[in-house]
Order: sequence, then C-alpha cells, then structure tokens
Amino acid sequence: MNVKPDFSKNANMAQTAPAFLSVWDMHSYYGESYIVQGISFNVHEGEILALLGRNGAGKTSTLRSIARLGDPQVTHGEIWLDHKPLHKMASYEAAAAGLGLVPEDRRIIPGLTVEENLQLAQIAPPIGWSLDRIYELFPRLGERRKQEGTTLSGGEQQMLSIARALARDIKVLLLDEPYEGLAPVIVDEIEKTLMHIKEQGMTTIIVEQNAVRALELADRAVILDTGTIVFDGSAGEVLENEELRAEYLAI
Amino acid sequence: MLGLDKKDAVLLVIVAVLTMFAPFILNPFPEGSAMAQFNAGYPDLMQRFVIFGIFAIGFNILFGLTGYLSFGHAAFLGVGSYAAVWMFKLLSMNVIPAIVLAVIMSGLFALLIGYISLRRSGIYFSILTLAFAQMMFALAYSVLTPITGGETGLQLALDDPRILGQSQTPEGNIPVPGLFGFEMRDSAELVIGSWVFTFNLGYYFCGVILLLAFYLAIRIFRSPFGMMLRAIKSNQQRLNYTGINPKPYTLAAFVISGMYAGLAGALMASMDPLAGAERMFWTASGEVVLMTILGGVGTLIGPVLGAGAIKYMENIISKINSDILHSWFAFLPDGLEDFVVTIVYPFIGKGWHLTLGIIFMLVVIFLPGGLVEGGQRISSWLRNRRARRDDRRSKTEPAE
Amino acid sequence: MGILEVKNVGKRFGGLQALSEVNLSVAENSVHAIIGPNGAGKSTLLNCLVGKLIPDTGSVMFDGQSVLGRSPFEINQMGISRVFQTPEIFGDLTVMENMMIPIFASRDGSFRMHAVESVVSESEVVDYAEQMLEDMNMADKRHMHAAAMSRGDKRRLEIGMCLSQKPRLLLLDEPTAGMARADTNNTIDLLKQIKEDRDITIAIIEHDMHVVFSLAERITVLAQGTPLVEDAPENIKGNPKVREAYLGESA
Amino acid sequence: FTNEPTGSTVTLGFNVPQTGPYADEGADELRAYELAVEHLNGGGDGGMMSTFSSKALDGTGILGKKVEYVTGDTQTKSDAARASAKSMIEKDGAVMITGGSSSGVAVAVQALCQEAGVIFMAGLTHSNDTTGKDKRANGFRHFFNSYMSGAALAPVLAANYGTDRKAYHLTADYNWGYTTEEAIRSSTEAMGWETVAAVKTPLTQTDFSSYIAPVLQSGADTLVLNHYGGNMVNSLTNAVQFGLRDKQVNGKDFQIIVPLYSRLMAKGAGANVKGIFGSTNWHWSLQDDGSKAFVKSFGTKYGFPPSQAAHTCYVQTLLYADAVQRAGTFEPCAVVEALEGYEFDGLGNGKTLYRAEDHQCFKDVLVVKGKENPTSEFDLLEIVEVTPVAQVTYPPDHPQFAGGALGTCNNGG
Amino acid sequence: MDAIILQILNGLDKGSAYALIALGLTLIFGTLGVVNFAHGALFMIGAFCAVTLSRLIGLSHKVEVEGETDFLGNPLTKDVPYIYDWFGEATGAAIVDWAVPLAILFAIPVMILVGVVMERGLIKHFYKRPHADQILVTFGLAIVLQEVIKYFYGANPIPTPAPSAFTGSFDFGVLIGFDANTIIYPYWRLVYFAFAAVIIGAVFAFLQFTTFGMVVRAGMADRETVGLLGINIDKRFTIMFGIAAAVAGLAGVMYVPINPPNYHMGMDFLVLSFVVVVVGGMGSLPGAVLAGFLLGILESFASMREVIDLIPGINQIIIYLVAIIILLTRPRGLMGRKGVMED
Ligand SMILES: Nc1ncnc2c1ncn2[C@@H]1O[C@H](COP(=O)(O)OP(=O)(O)OP(=O)(O)O)[C@@H](O)[C@H]1O
Ligand SMILES: Nc1ncnc2c1ncn2[C@@H]1O[C@H](COP(=O)(O)OP(=O)(O)OP(=O)(O)O)[C@@H](O)[C@H]1O
Ligand SMILES: [Mg+2]
Ligand SMILES: [Mg+2]
Repeated sequence: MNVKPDFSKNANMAQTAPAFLSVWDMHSYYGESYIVQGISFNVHEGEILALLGRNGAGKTSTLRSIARLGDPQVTHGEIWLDHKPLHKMASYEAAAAGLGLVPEDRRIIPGLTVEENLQLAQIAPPIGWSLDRIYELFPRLGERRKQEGTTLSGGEQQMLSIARALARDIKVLLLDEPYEGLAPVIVDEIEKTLMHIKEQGMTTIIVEQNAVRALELADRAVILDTGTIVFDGSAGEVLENEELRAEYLAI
Repeated sequence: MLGLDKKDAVLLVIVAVLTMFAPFILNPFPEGSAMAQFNAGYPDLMQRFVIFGIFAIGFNILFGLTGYLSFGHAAFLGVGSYAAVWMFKLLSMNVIPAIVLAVIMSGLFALLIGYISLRRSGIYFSILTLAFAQMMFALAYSVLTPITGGETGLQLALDDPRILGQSQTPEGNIPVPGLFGFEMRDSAELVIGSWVFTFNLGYYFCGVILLLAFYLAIRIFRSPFGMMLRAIKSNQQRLNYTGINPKPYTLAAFVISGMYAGLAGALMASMDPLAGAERMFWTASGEVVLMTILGGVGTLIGPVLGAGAIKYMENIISKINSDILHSWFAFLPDGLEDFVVTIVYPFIGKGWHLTLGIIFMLVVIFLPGGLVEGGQRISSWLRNRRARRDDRRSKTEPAE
Repeated sequence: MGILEVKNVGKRFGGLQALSEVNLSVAENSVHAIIGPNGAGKSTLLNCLVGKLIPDTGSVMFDGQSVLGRSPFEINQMGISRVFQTPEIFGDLTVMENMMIPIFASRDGSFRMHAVESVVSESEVVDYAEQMLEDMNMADKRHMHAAAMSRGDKRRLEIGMCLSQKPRLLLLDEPTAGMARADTNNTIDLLKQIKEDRDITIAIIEHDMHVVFSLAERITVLAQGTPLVEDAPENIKGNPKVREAYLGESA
Repeated sequence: FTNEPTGSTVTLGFNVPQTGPYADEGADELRAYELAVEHLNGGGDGGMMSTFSSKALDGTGILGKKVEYVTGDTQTKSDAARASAKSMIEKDGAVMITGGSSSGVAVAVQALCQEAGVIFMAGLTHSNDTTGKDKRANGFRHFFNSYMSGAALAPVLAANYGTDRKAYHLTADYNWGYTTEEAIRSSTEAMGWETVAAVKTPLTQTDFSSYIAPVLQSGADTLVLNHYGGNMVNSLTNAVQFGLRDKQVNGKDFQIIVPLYSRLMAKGAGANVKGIFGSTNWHWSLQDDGSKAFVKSFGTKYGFPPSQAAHTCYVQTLLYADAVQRAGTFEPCAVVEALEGYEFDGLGNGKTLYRAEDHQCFKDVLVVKGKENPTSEFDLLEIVEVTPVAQVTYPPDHPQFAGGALGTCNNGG
Repeated sequence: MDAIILQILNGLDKGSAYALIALGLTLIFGTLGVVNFAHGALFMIGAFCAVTLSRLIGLSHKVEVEGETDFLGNPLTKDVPYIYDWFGEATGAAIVDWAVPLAILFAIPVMILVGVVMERGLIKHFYKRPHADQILVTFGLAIVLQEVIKYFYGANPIPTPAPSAFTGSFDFGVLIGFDANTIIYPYWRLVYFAFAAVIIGAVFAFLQFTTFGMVVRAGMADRETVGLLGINIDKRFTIMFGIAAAVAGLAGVMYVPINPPNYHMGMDFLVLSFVVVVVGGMGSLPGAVLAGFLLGILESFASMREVIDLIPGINQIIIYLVAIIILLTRPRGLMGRKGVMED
C-alpha cells in the first residue's frame, strides 16, 4: 500500500486566495535530532485547520516551531503571518504579531495566581478579551481567581491556558490538544467558543488526538507522520477516507 | 574485566596507565630547558593531583549523581587530616591506621552533618553544609586551638608519645610518615639524557589508592545504587511514589563522598604531616566544586581532570616570574621582548588567579560539559576525520 | 469489604471544601472508574490515597491497613502504584532505566545498599524490564532519554513503570489523555490483559468515555467533592444527573 | 644533603604571598630578594654588603656560585605555602627557603624545611611561637616578636600615658593574636596598667563596630588592637570613627595602641594612624649606615623606600649567604652552626645576635608613632624611640616561649 | 540596658550593610535564579568607583617644596590637586572632601553599565544552564574583576574617608537620657543606615507597585511561556540585572568610609550575602532584608564580652548557627517562595 504520493501534494499551495499563515519548507531540530522534516502548508483567514498524526509525529514540534520557541530550532524555511516574516522573529515578537499558542502541557506559571496568570497575558499589547469576559466563559476560573494557578485541577488548568491565549488580541490561535483532560461538557463549551471566535474571523490550528472531534470542527486537515506531511486536504476527505484514517489516525 | 563493561574497563586502564607513568608524562621537558618550568612531575605536585582527584571523585558521587551541591565538603577533608595527624602524634607514623581512622571519623561527621542537612534540598541544603563547614573552620582556627593547632595548624612535635613508634629518630628529628618501614618521601630517580624522572613512594601509594577509589566510583556509578542516585536528581517525587525512600540513598551518598574527602585529607597528612584549619574554609569547599564542574559534572574522569587543571595552575603558573619570562623571550629584539613580557606578565606569577578566572569562563562558555567535553569533541573530530578518510578510500575501491 | 475502603474523607484547601464525605469501596480485582467534572476532586482523592495529601477527616484503608500518615514510598510498598495526570518520569534517565527503577523498588524494597554490583548484571531485572518495554511497544526507544519523548510516549512509559511493579491496586489519573487513538486502544487492551492475567484492582480517572466504558465495572461519579452516584456503567450513561453535570449532549 | 648545589649556580626559594590580602607586602619582599640577589652576584651598589660587619661576601655569588632564585606564592595559607616550598625543594633544587608574611605560614614552612633538610630564613613573622614552641633547628628568624613589642612599647607608653591606665584589648582570635595580647598585657601590667577586658575577634571579621562600641562603657581609657593587616586597618578605622580618640575617660584622653605596625597597614588606615603608638622591626628613616645604604639602593631601583618586611627579607638573604660563605659549605648543619650565636652589625638594627638556643635575632626594637604631617605616602610613621636590645632580651625558657624543642639540625638526604 | 540599645544600633547598622548587599543579590539570585558569585565583585567595584572618583578629583600635579628633601635626598615634591587650581583652595578642598557622596552619582551609571554589559555579554547565555555552570562562570568573572582591580589599585586597603562633616560620632545615649559615653554612634553609620533604608524602599516600591516584579518572577519560572505572551523577558532581565548591580555598587560606595576598600572585599562578603539571602528565603525581597537585619543584630549581640565569656567562640559562629537553626525550623528560610531553587 502506498498512500503517501496521493496526499502529499500540497493541494492548497496552488490556491489563489492569499494564505493568512503560511509555512514553507520548514525544517527543525532538537539538538541533533531532525524532527520537522520540511513541511509546507497554508491556512486561510478564518479557517480552522486540524493538524493530526500519531504520538511523536511532530505536531507539537510544528506548533512550537511556528511560535518561534527556539526549541526545536528551525534551521530552514519560512513562516509568514499576514505578510509578516515570523521566521525572523523571536517568540515574543511573533506573539506581538498576533500568534497565540496554547501549549500541550498547559504551562501555567508557578507562583502566580489565576488572575496574575491572566494579567500577565495583558501586559504586552495587543490586549484581547477582558478578564470579565473570560470569567464569563469560564466561571470556574472566576471562582478560583486568587488560587495559585498550578494548584488548579487538570481541567481547570487547561481552561486557564486557553483563557490566557484569548486574553491577548491574537490573529492565529494554535491549540495543542486543548480538550485533553476536560470533561465532555466543557469540551462542548470550548467547541462552541471556537466556532464563535471563528465566526469573528479567528484563524485556528488545532492539534487533537480526538481526531473525529477535531475534524468535525475543522475546515481542513493536515496529517503528519515522522515529521513530514502525508495528507493535506479538506476535513471531510479524511472522514471519508477509511484507508487514511486507519493508517495514520487509527480510527 | 573486574566486573566492568568494556568502556569502563578501558577508562580504568587509561587512568591506571596515566597514574603509573605520570612521572614520565608530567615531565616532558628536559631539565634545564626553558620549558622545564612547565614540568609537573615532582612528587609533591603529583601527590596533590592524585589526592585532589580522590577528593573530587568523591564529591562527584554526591553532586554528580544526586545533584545535591554540598558547599562544605572541605570540612571532611579537614577532619580526615586532623584525625590522621593525631594518629601520627599518638600512635605511630604508619599511614595505615591514620588513614583508617580518618576515613571513619570523616564518615561519622558526614553522617551527622548529612543527616541534618539532607532535611532540605537545593540551595537550602547547600547553605546548611556551608554553615556547618564554616563553623568547623572558625572553631578550629580559634577556640579549638588546643586540638587543632589553630592558625599554625596541627603539627608533629619531638615530644609526641607515638606509643607504637618512636618519638624521635636517633638523629633527634621527628620521624616521617611511612608504610611498614618505608618512608613516604623515599624516591628513586631515573636520568635519561637530560631528563630526570622521579619515582616517589608516597606518590605511588596515593596513586594506587586513587585507582581503588576510581574503581569503586565506577562500580557505584554503574550499580543500582548509582542509578537510584541519578533518579533522585531527575525526579525525586516520582521515585518516592515508586516505592523508594530517597533519604537513605542520599545520606549514603553523602557519607561515601564524605569518606572520600576524609581519605584525601588523610593522604594529604600522610604526604605532609600537617593539618590546618584553612583546609575547611569555604574557599576550599568551593575549590572542589569548581574542580568537579571544570572537569565535567557527573562524568567519571572529569573531576580528576578538573583537580589536575586547578592544581597545575596553582603550582606551576604561579611560579613563573618576570625573570623567567625574560629568559624565554630573550631571543626577541629588546623592545619587542619587553613588550611581549609586559603583555604576558599580568597572567602569570602573581597574576595566576587572573588566568584561572579566565580559564573558568572560557571552559564553561565553550565547553558546557567541562574538560571532558573538550576531550570528547577532540576525539569525535578525530574519528570523523578518520571516517572521512576511510570513506574516501572506500569510494575509490571498486564496488562489487 | 473492598480492597480499598474510603470512609468519610474530607479535605479543605483554604476556603474550598475540595472533598467532603467521600465514601468509596473498591472491590478486589475490579476496575473502578471515577469520573466527574473538572475540579470535582478526583485527583485530590487520589492524592489522599497515595500519601501526597493527608485528608482532614475520614479514613482510608487498603487491604485492612490504614494508609493515612504513611509516606508515599511506604504506600507504594504496600502495593499501590499511581500514574499521574501530567507524566512524572525520570527525564534524565533512559527509557530502560526508567523501567528498571520500579522493578528494583518492588524487588528490593524502599532501600537497599547495592552499590557495587552493576545494573547490567541484574539479569532478572533487566530481562523483565525488556519484557515490559516490549509489552508497551517501546522497545525501540530503550536508549532514548525519557525527557526527549513525545508526551503520549511519556504517559505510556509511566503506565508501564507502574504495571511492572505488579501492584495490587493501580491508580490511573487520566492515563490515556493525549494518547493517540491507536495507543489508547492498545492501552485498553493491555489493561484488560493485565486484568485477566493477574490479581489486580484498578481505579481509573478518565474523561475519555470510550476508555471508561470499555474498562470499568463500576463507576463513581464525583461532583463538587462528593460522590453523586455509584453504579454500573450501563446505568451511569442514562443517568440524567450525570448527563447534566458531566457528560453533556455529546455522550 | 638535600639539593647540594653541584653546578655553577645555587638556587634560593623566595616564598612570598603574591595573591590574597598580603600580596602587596609579598611584592615588596620580593623586590628586596631580587635586590639581595643582585647584590650577592656583584650587581648594583652592593647595598648593605658594604656596611655589614662580616666581610665574607665578595659579590661573586655564594661560594663562587651565581645566585639564582625561584619564586612561589604562599597565598598566606599554610597548605599553599608548603606546596610552593615543596616544589622549590623537589623541582627546583632550592637549598634555602625564605619569605612569608604571617606566622602561620612561617611555622608551617619552617617545619617543612626541617623535615626536608633545607634552611628556612623566616620573613615577616611576629608570633612568639615561631621561635618559641614551634621553633626548629633549621629555621631562623630575624624579625622581632610579640614579647619584644611589649617590652619595647611598655616604657614608652608609661612615659607618655602614665602608669595608671585601664586597657581594653581586642585580640585577633588566633595564635599570633594570643601571643601578642599576652606580651602586651604582661609588660603593661608590670608597669601598673590594669587590663579591663580582652575580647577575641574572629579573623574573618571586617566590621569591628560591635566590638568597639562597648569599649567606652567598660571604663577603659586605652584600647589595644592586637590585630594585623586588614583586621588592624578596619578595627583602627572603626575605632576612630566611633570618636574614641576625642573622648575623655577617667579624666584622661582616650588612647589607642597598635602593637605591631607595618607601613602598608599604616597606609591602609590613612589618617587614622596619626599619633598612635606601635612598634616595628625597622623603618627606612633610620639613620645608621646600614639602613641608609639599603634605603638608597632600594629607593634607586624601585623609586620608593623599602618596608620593614623588605628589610627583614633582604637581611635574611645576606645573613644566609654570609653564613654559607663562612661555613664554606651549603650543608644545612654547617650553616646552622655558622648562624647560631652569631653576632653581627651594620644591617640596620645595630648590634645583633642570632641566639643559639632558639634562633631568634636580638636587636634594637623601634617604637613608632603615626606621623601628624606626612610629607609623602611613605612617610607615615615617625620613630619615637629605639629601644636597646638589652631591654627586649628574654631568657630562652621564658614562659611566653615555653614548650617545643629546637631539635637537631637536619641535612636531609 | 544601654549595652543592649548599643548593640541593637550596631546591629541595625551592620544589618543595613548585609541587607543592602543581600537585596542586590536576591534580585539576581532569588529572582532571576542565577547563582551569582560575582555579586561580591559588583559590591567591590562600587567601592572602587568611590576610590576612582576621589582619585580623579584629587588628580594633582607636583610642586617642589622649598628647602626639604625626600628619603633619597632629592628635593621634596608635594601634590597639589588641579581642582585647587580651578576652584580655589577652599572650594577645591570641599569637593575633595565630599568625594564619596559625589561618587554615588558617578557610580549609578557605571554600575548600571557594568550590570547590563555583564548580563548581555555573559549571564544571558546562562539562564538555562545548570546552576553549576553559573557558579563556574560567575566565579571566574569575579576572579577576573578582582584581579583587574588589584592590577590597578594593589592589594592593600585604600583609605577613603567620609566628608569631614560626617566623621566622628555623636552621643546617642545622652539624647535618650543615659550617661555620656554609654551609647555613641558614628555619623557616617547613621547616614549609611538612612541610605540603605531609602534604597531598600525604592527597590520595594518599584517591584511592588509595578508589574515589573511579577513579570520577572513569571519569567524566571517559565521564560518560554512568558515569551509566548508577547513579553520581551530578556529586556526585563537585563534591567533587573542593571538595578541589582546598581544596588550592589551603591552599597559598596557608601561602605567605603566604614572600612577602607580592598580588592577582595567582595569575596569577604560573598558567602555571608548568600547566607543572608537563603536564610531570608529564596525569591523574597523582604526576607532578604529581614534576614540581613536579624543576622546583623544577632552578630552584634554575640560579640558582647559577656556573651563570649559565657559561650566561648560564639562570635565566630553565630551567623552560621542561626542560619542552621532557621533553615531547619523553617523549610524555606524566613519567607522563601516555594519552588525557587529547591532542587
Ligand atoms: N526535547 C526534545 N529533544 C529531542 N527530541 C524530542 C524532544 N521533544 C520531542 N522530541 C521528539 O520529536 C518527535 C516529535 O515530537 P512531538 O512532541 O512534536 O510529537 P507530537 O506529534 O506532538 O506527539 P504527541 O501526540 O505524543 O504529543 C518525537 O519523536 C520526540 O521523541
Ligand atoms: N493545593 C490546592 N490549593 C487550593 N485548591 C486546590 C489545591 N489542589 C486542588 N485544589 C482545588 O480543588 C479542586 C479539586 O481539584 P482536583 O485536582 O482534585 O480536581 P479533578 O477532579 O482531578 O479535576 P480534573 O478532572 O480537572 O483533573 C479544584 O477546584 C482545585 O482547584
Ligand atoms: Mg504533542
Ligand atoms: Mg485531575
């Protein structure tokens, strides 16, 4: 079986509509180990892209590379966000340019309360949602605002991490497994929120193990395997393609 | 070999060869030549290399494996020295009982101090050990002068009892430390051309002990015990939930490394029967920390290299004076000679601290893993070069 | 009488009553799931079982012995192993070494001074660890630094480490969070397998209902620090209170 | 014997502090050694060689061998000093070690030289122990000691401050401090002074305010600072800061005394030393021929006058060379014999005796006072009195020097 | 009673030196998490700023003095500062006299520059490195800085007195109704105490009433995430380092009249300042200040004759003894924050 050639042609690269976020031939390394092995894809404004693949496929590494986190180190390639060259920026500059990452391990800052964690997100412009609005979406966080962030329950931390991204006025939201550890009701809530902000024009990349859920939400999907793109197409295509799902997503 | 895997066995053999042939290796320049200044193959310095190597190896068992940074380890060195000198004063000049008592005493001190200090971790632990060592230093220097000799240090005297030996030699001198009739300072010289090599009994005695200490360290590193110590450094919480009690492991490591320090202290006293309080001062504790980091934390051979490097600077670079500089550069035209000497002068002799500081900085900046990493880089560079050469050769050979 | 008897446990954090009057009985050789909304107190309850927290009130008996006041390593030596919500492994050690440590712990107890024999000569432990890695499908990663693994892999390693101890009670806090579907299914199979092979009791916290319903024999639903219902899986699904508090519409 | 010079040269080891707080003092010692070597080898103006009562030295080195030297850093630590001395003996073949700037180092290196069988000519060391309980047959001290300071100071103090003073001692908490306190106490108490209190201060202390503040309360009218180096600079500065010298107690002006002065310390303490009494081994303003000759040749070479440490080191080198010359051999025991009981003159402190019993030099001791109007940065002390040697001589078995034995000289192997 | 007040005063003063040094150190060590063995050197450089300025002000030319000769018999020369020529002898003398306070103005930019250069050039690369590497590099730097100072200024202490208006002491005892001469207190130490209070207050205010402190704390806990939130943490770390260096330097400038500075004065204070910071608790500014004063006062009491007579040697070990007791009874020092350098 040889599926790779069929899907790896970057169908949308040729599309005429200008890409909002575009990644072009990106290669990244953790020290000596070569992880992201030359990937290219585009995301259009207001689109939700699902980035899928098994454990260790390089999804997190891709998001971290885009967010300019320094580790993994991008050795080659270009990343453009709304005509701005992200690949020339440090992570805080990328963030100022409108990138928001919800990291997979949540990264609540130890020693800071819930509220301080949120305030921290509003120190550097551009400022997004107000704290009140955030507490409205996540009442749980409002109740716990004076509690140290790291003592929150796992799910509460996840909410805080998402809230922190929303507290900034971002153009592209990168979500690394946002549903992890959340109760199904909350997942529903967040899904609604994502749809809601999508309507307001937010561009989103979502990495999720619960592929079906992600695909239902997403417009398009990119599937990674060992650091290369093996599929790039519409979300519907993946849902329909048994073979593909079995091979890379085990669903 | 000896229950070691191949890599470790090779390392041990290398260390053994280096130790045994040190009198040659450290004396590469012929006597009387300008470069002879850099020879380090005289007994006292070779002994120091080895003794501080033992000290650093022991320290590394604690710091390199568990990550607990003791900033008061010199205290155990001091305890070992005092114990040994007291043995020389009271019992006999044989080094064996002195060493045994020193190791026991330093172990006991380490048990006590470690038991208390290990109730805290991280910087709090470091400061606790520092505080204990500083207290011991301060008391030894002043109030405890009757036991420690205070400022001048604990010395042998002609009227010491030495119940199993003699108080004085027939010539009316204080006897010197020895091993069943041999004196630690006994030396043989080998003259080859203008090279002079000195083989000193004390050095070889220390060298053998170093090998034993090194061998034991390898065994500890490779043992389940060593693995637990590394696990403590990595994630103490997980270890706890895995059913392991980290406390006794760290305490054991602390005591072992304290005993290594005591052993080093006893050897120092055996080579040179004097024990001074400044051996316990924080700078002495700091020195072993620096040795270990300079050589490479958590590596087997690193601490020994670090110890060697620092002691070399201290004893060789500090002795170069402007006269010697002028003699080196005498071949240059006068003006240039003076210029070169002026440039170099601040870094040698009384400026040896400056050179030491610069080396510290250069090593950490360019060799994050310490001197060991430097060695690894060189060897991997060599290997690559060889590989490339082989490559080229294999390419020219016709494939089948 | 269950192997684990939790009676009247209560725990306060400052102004927050995280647990109150929790009663729970886990039958020997059963799989008991604890589910509930985020912040319901599930992890807190687990922390009380393994000695990380000491409850303010109540008692926790394991196999007729109280675990309260014992340190975590003692509790582990009694036969309770725990997988954490965020992976806790020995990052600086290799995967193989990670696997060996728990095996040594269950063979040699909480402390043994074996400082001169070498690790590799402990063939019994080595073989068993190799075996476990095979079982966990990680044999090819054995020389990798654990910290360099992707997160799903770390979690699988942690589960493997706990299983290797052949505990009598295995506590799993969201074991499959962030795990690829395929591996999730593997893990379910593995747990089932283990369940069959030996006498083991499993208490599991999960938000992935697929996992919960494939494994659990009994389910306790915790909400706001107290058990809401305890029942067999089929009854839980239909329970309207549970649907409202936890499952949402999508279940 | 150890390191017998066989070639055309002989190597001496100059072991001085080159790093640490006494580095400047060490540097001055080294200058003196270099000057001495130059003179021994016939260079320069010959310095004190022409005023020295012994005429054995002729400017052709020692016993016709050219003098060479090696230097090392004691760091003012016993271990480092011994390591450095050992390397001079083992590696460089030095037949004599000299130098040092503290008693701890002197005692440690002296013991080492005894064991190794080389001669040790102590540099600056003032503790009684060096030629008291820690004396060694192979070691010799030209510098004066605590006892002598006390004996020289007491009469001057009595003359200036009267005989019913109440003294408060601050004492550095280590051997030198102990012997100095004891010496000053016993000699001042013998004159009728009362010792109100004696408080030990840690070596590592930098701020002495909490020790100085209670002095006035105690009813004392005199403060004795048994401190050296940085300790002395700081304690004196603090004492002046607290205004002690402006006070009146028991109807008398409050006074401060510093038993052992050195020029570098005086320089460090700045204006605070003005008018304060102390003792010193030698001072460049002495007008005897020997001192003048030395000051001239040192000053010409280096541009400033020598310190007492430089003087003692220079003299020790000449004395050693002379002893070898007279003995006709470098053999340590012969040198010891040549130095023991040797009387000489022309080296700056008048007629001097190297006493056989303890290898201590007996010579005049200077009582000095901080100068009120210094004309340069070297002109900080003025000589108040040259105490004649008779007044500072003590029997070898004096209690302050009890314990220990000289032993026999060691030629090594 | 008077003795106790006296020692409290002394302790406060000693404590203000400790607190000030520890404050600078805790900004770098407790807050930025860098084990900075070069902190003592910063203190020392501050002190030498004062020395340098007083030398600059005192820059002189030589004038021969009629009729006198120096030790070699050459005509004696006297140094006359240029400043006397420019401003006249009276004003000139006053400026020379006030060199140390003036040095504060000189030291602030110098120290900030030193701090910033040090951070940008060196420390920046070591935030993520193990503490061991930080120790080695900062220790190396400390040695280098010391040796450079030694090269230019020698090893001997250099007397640098306070303005004459502040030399001497006043009788505090009389003010509060005790006998004369029971409680005396030097003017300069009072100045030092006040100065320390001002600096400590200013640093506290800056960190308390701005978000700067929170951001830096967050940055230390997790640089990466703070970067993700659009904050240029590097810049803030640099500023923090500059402030810390300035605090250390000013502590040094003002300390000069108390004890003449020498090139190793930093090392003398180094260990003590680490002890103070850790006893105060890692990451806590108030803790460091509190510990500074506490240890200063206890040290003063331990140096009382009556106490030493009771427990010989107590003055030698008091600081360390107290440190041990505090660290054993309180897991993170007086007010340490959780998780800062605990592993
Ligand atoms: N710090 C690191 N150092 C070295 N290799 C790393 C590091 N982090 C991740 N890797 C490797 O990079 C590869 C991709 O990891 P990444 O975390 O991007 O995977 P992922 O697709 O996000 O997987 P998961 O679904 O498990 O989170 C993995 O093989 C992993 O082992
Ligand atoms: N140390 C603490 N201090 C204060 N509150 C705490 C602490 N630890 C937990 N909590 C609170 O207690 C509640 C229960 O937390 P717990 O972690 O047990 O929830 P959980 O049921 O595991 O949730 P999740 O499914 O999201 O992991 C949460 O609201 C949490 O914020
Ligand atoms: Mg991932
Ligand atoms: Mg939880």
